[in-house]
Amino acid sequence: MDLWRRAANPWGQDVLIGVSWDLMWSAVIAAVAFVIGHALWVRMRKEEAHEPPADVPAGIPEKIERHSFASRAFHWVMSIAMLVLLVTAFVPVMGLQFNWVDLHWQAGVLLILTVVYHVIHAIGWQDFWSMFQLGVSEGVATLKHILSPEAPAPPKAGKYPFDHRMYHHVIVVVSLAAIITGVLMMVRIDTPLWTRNPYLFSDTTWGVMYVVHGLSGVSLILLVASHIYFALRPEKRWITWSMVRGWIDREHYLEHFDPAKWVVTDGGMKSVDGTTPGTGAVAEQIPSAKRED
Amino acid sequence: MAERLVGADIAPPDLHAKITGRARYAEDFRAPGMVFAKLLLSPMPHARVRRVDASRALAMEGVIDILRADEVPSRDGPREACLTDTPRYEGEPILAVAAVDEETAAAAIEAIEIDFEPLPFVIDPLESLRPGGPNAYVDGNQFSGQDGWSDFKWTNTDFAKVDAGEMPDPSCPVEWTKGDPESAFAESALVLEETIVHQSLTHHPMEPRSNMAYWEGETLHAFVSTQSSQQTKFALAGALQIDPENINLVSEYCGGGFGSKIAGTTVMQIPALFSRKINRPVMLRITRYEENYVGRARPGFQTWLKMGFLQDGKCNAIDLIIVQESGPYGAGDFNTAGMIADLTYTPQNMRFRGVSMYTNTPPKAAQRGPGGAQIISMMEPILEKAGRELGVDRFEIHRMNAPRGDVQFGPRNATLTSVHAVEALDQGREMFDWDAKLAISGKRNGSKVTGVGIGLSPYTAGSRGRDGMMIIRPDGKLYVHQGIGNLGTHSIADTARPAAELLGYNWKDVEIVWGNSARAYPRSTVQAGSQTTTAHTRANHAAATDALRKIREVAAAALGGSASSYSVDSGRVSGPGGTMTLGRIAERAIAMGGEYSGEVLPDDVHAQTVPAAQILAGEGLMGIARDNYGGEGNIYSWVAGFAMVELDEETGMVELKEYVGVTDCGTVIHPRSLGAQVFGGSIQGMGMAMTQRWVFDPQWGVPFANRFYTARPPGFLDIPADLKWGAVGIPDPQDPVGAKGIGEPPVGAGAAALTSAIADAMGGRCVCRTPLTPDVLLAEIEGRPMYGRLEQHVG
Amino acid sequence: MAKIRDMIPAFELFQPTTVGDALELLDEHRGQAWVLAGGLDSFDWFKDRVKRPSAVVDLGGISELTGIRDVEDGIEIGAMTSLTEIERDERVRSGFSVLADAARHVATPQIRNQGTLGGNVSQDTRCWYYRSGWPCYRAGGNTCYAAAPQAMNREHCIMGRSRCVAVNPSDTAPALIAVDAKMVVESNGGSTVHDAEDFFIGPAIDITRMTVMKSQDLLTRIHIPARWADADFYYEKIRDRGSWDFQLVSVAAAFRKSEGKIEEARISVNGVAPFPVRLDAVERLVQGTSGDESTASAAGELAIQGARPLRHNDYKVAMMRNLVRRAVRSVS
Amino acid sequence: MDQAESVSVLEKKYSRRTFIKGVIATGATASSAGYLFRGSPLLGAATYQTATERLITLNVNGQERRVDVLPHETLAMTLRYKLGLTGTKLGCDRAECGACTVLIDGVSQYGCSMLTHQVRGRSVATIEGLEDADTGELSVVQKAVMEEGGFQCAFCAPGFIMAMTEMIEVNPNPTREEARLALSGNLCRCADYDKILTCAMRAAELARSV
Repeated sequence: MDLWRRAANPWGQDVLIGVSWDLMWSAVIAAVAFVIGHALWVRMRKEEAHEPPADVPAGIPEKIERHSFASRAFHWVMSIAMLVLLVTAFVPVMGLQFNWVDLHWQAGVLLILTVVYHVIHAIGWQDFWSMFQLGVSEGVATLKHILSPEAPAPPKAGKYPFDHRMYHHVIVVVSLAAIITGVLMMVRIDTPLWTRNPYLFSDTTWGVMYVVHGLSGVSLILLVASHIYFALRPEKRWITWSMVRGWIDREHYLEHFDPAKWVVTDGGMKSVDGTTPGTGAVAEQIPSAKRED
Repeated sequence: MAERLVGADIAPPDLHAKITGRARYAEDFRAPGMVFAKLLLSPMPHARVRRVDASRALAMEGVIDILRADEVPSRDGPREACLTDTPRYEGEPILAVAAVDEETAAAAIEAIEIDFEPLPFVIDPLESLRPGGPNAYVDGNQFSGQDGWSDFKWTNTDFAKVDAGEMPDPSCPVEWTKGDPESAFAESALVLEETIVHQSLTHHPMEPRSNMAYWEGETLHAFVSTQSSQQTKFALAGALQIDPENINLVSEYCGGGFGSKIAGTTVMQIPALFSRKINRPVMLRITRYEENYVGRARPGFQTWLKMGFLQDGKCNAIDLIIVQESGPYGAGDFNTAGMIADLTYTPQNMRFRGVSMYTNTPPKAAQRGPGGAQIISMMEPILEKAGRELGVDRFEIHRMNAPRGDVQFGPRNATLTSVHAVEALDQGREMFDWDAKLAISGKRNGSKVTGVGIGLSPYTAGSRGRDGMMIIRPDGKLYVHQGIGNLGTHSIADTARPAAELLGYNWKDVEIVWGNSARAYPRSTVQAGSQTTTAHTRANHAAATDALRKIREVAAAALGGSASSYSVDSGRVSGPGGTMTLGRIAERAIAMGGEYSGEVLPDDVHAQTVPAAQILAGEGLMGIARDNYGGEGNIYSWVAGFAMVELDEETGMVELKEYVGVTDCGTVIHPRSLGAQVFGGSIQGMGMAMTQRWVFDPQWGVPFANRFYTARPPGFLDIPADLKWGAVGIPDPQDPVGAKGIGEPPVGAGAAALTSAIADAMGGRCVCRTPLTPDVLLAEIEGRPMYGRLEQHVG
Repeated sequence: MAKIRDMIPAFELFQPTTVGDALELLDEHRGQAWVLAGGLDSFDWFKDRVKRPSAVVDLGGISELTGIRDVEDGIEIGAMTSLTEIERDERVRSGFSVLADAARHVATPQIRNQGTLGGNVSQDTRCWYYRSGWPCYRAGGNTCYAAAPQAMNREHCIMGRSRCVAVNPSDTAPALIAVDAKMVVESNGGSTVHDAEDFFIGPAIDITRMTVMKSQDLLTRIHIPARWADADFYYEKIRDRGSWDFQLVSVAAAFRKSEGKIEEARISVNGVAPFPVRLDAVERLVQGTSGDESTASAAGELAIQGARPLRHNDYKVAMMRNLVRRAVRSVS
Repeated sequence: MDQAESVSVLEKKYSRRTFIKGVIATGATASSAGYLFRGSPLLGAATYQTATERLITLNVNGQERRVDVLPHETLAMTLRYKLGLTGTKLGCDRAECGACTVLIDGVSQYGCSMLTHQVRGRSVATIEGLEDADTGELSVVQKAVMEEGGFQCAFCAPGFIMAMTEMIEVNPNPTREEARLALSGNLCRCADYDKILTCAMRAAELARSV
């Protein structure tokens, strides 16, 4: 299997022109394998007993807001952009041909806008650091638990558990790589934004850029597939729903989160029946939420 | 009475072979054990070979060997070698591989690992003139034998003007001034200033420069495509540094050269060297794609022209700047262009500045009417524009500015042996019916507009000959040994006609011997610059005169009486003592020996003629002489071209409706062939003006018009079904025969008649760029020109 | 690897005598087989050693692919029918002269003798960057050299581009669109009929192909419905030289008239986009008119709406406008 | 599918199929023998027994010539390098000049742009075949060219003469314009078009008077 696609440039020099499409197929296969593997693994793993919390601390509302409307909107717009990008990038290579280029760069522009929005929003309005906690011990414990069910369950998480945080970081790195290279690559196609100039960089530089873009794209196949998979898993659906409805219920909150790390106050969250939505996510209100490390 | 040979239509003796497929061009020869060479061409316009690994290629079955640049002769400076490790244009041959068949050789080329270091390159000469601009060579962009390389640039001030669309005032390596142009312009009633671009274009003869060679001991047998035979043998010997007498050069036919194969080709060294290395015959079949590179091209010009006119239309001053795109190995067109401008418009006051710029494009060489064709096609429409603006009839403005017999031109006031440009114009006016045509100029028919124009084009058309050599054998036939080449002009036969006529021969008793150096050639001129007709009719005439003297002396010795009282006719010599066949005379000459049979040669024949004469000595009565006719002044021919076109304003398409070409080329030896030369040259000029192009991608320095369908030489449907030609027919007074050459001047005439006629159809607007393809014209009509005024290599 | 542009690399040659065999071969050598019709496009690629198929399927021996037949609704032309035959065929000349005209404008007599209708419409673009073997989008690379700011693109497209700016070189393609031809494409899986205008695809759909056909497909017949027989036709091709050259811009049009008015029109232009363009909007515009000068002018202007020239092909906008204008004008 | 099975399936398929399989050509002999091949009835070829039927019979200028031809070999190459018929010229090898024009069943085509295997069973006429084989008498076209002193360098002449030979058959009474169209697939760089056209007209005239 080739990792790269190479070609002789007009001067006969050997240059990189992108990643091998074999990698795309590998990613697809890996994604499928992971999904199947994980599903089997979960099946084989013995059921973990989740004891319902013995008592409900005072002041915890019944519905706890996890994602503000702004966050949800961001997430879904971004996911649409991402899916469009992936579909327009890879489906034609797989053989189903359609006019993908315009859609691809337009979705790319949308993705960039959502990312910019997200960054500003996260810095200005969200608890930026709640996502950027390192949480080494939490990570070690999580890993141990995954590897062996015998190992004690990791300590309950703050608003963003370790695996979520890690996924976010990977996605940040990969998406930024795709975005930066993608923006530069737009210089080579026709858009209303500027005159194309394929000679902005040398062949070699362009080649590296194409490879980085391709690798990020291929990685995104894996990342997005696994993300969707987890979102659809029955035991995770409560959290998936939170990305739709915005809130989680108290039971899941208490079961999965450490109220000390994700502090929820009774902000008068009533219920879904039309009353004021909660101000549950303390982290969103208190920028200086306690950091674990 | 023997037939008249001068002025008759006689098919050349090689025509039968040509039309039955028997004629053998270089690629038609075979030799036992012959192998095939293929070339690896440079992919970059300027580079250095860093590493070559041919091991995989050499290991292939059927691959014999590789020939590298260090095994071929090379010289310092901007000089071409047949293979190089420092390619100066995309497509320059780097190495050759020989294999048992072409397919294996091609596969072997692909199997070679080769690594190049790209170097800065320049395609547009103006870029190299800009301060800080790239050069075609690592060491500079100008070269002189004494001082070596230098870096020649114009100043920022010059370029400020260039970029502002004004005529700059640059210094140039070549500059000359006649009269006082500055004051003359002040007196001009009209001063026209134009920027004109003439494209470079490849020669593309039908036969690519394929060739084959093998060695037999010390003797090289070379089968080449060349315009000139005798001179090529010496050129090849010089290049290979071997004794010329060790070369058997076979060049029976040449499928066109047009200046690109004057003394053979550079690539003819490759089979010669390769076959010596591997000791097998080597065939190098040059493809059309390769021909685009290793064939030659006409240099392009970027020109600023200022022309002053008096009220009556007389051109009184010219200021001309030419930047020439010269490729990596130079060309001299621009110098000639300056001379021709002065000759054609006789301004009396002229300044010429020119610079030849090395560029990383395929090599340039003389192409039919070099320099002259370009400048004429560029300037004639400007002359007509002046006529239009001054209200002077366009025919009259050509006529009044054309030179008369006393013309002096160029920086050294060169003179001509004869000039009848005015007569050519007058005759053309009548044949074309200029006055009637002028009446329909500008007439519309739907979207089509009629335009008429004239191009008057001079060019050198002769030189003094070298040696002539012929022998009358006991069979009574006259064998004319021609050292000139057989490049398709029929001069191989026609230059023997005045000689044969002088000796009273009927054409059936004349044998032309040519095409193989073993058959003995005398020293001859190169076939270039339309020299042959003049030079070689003279040389042959001199040899025939020598033969005639000897015939008479032999006859007088045999029959009695004075030699001068004998005359020749139809293969017999007759006089007071009776009559004898020339066959008998030949026998007697052999018996007499000495100078009669060529055992003793005249002192003044060239050393290169001697060995050839020795081959024939003793085989008959030899006529051999050097051309000592002398003469003063340059020999020039003229063609006046008249064209009528129809321009479709909705598509930019131009249809050539009528064309008349009338020449002043002295005595007409072969009318039909002369007509063919007038038309052929004119049509090549039309191709230059209308279709042929030379396009490079500026980023990569790579040409794209590298095949026929992209380079677009004119085809059957690009010319009218009817053309007319005429000849003034006034013999050149300084010449025993009076014939002048014709190859070069029609090119400028055909091109200029078209550029002028198109400008006329455009209402007098000169696009000042060639080729005038539909896109260029339509864009101009729409007022949205696509190319910059000075942009070169586009289209 | 050093490059050389001469000598055809070895391939396996198959010369089937039936369409079924040809299809089976194409299926078997999927992606590796090259269909050889007249060969005038193919040999170029082969000799340049740019395209190097391992197997070549020569259709020359399949008699069922040649000839012009009368069918119930119009005529049917075998894909391997030579352009000369089309140019000379009485049915084509009288009923669909636009196609005969187009065929007559192809290259040269020899090429028309050898070239086929199927080959003519299936040929690859002549973009010289692509034909030079440069790794452009169309060749599977990641750039278009022809649309670079300084590129030489006089002969490239002014519309319909999508990364690639090449044009379709076929002379007969616009004529087939004008007569509403149906292209019958067969593969081992069965046959599909495409309207001529859908047969040609642009780089937006697949940058490596000019037509809907994939490697295992074969264009077998071209059906020309009787509906457009004896319409008023117009064909014009602008090229640099009178022979050999591909079009700069060409136009083919069919008009059905009644009482001096255009009832229905089909107009197609080639040389302006990576595919022959059908001008639906112009067709609607001229409907009901007499093809008078003002309609013709409006038609010309409408045709070039949205045209976006490259650096060196601005002239094509005017050329297209004028050719469409002339086509419409020809009616009156 | 195991190896033996796939081979037998292949053999069945190939034996019922009517095509001629060429050879893998590398200069050396390569064979995938064992299949049975039948010639195309259209091509009039005989039944081929092996896959490597490189040795074929060509009808050139009325003679049957046995010649070893690679599958990817062009007719011009076979004529020039295998049959010694060097009258057919290679001016461009890309169907852009016409110097290689030959007549295939009387129809002018570019010899450089067809495979030799494509003309099996068809008659190939080249410049060398125009003279009367017995008397050496020139064809009418050749006579016309002799009379009119046609061509300059004449590298294009064989191609033009073949095109003229076809022309006088197809259109025995052409106008100059028609003749020009008929010869428009041949390039002459000497641009001797006017004289060539005169030759063509004279050829038609001679042909009519025969």
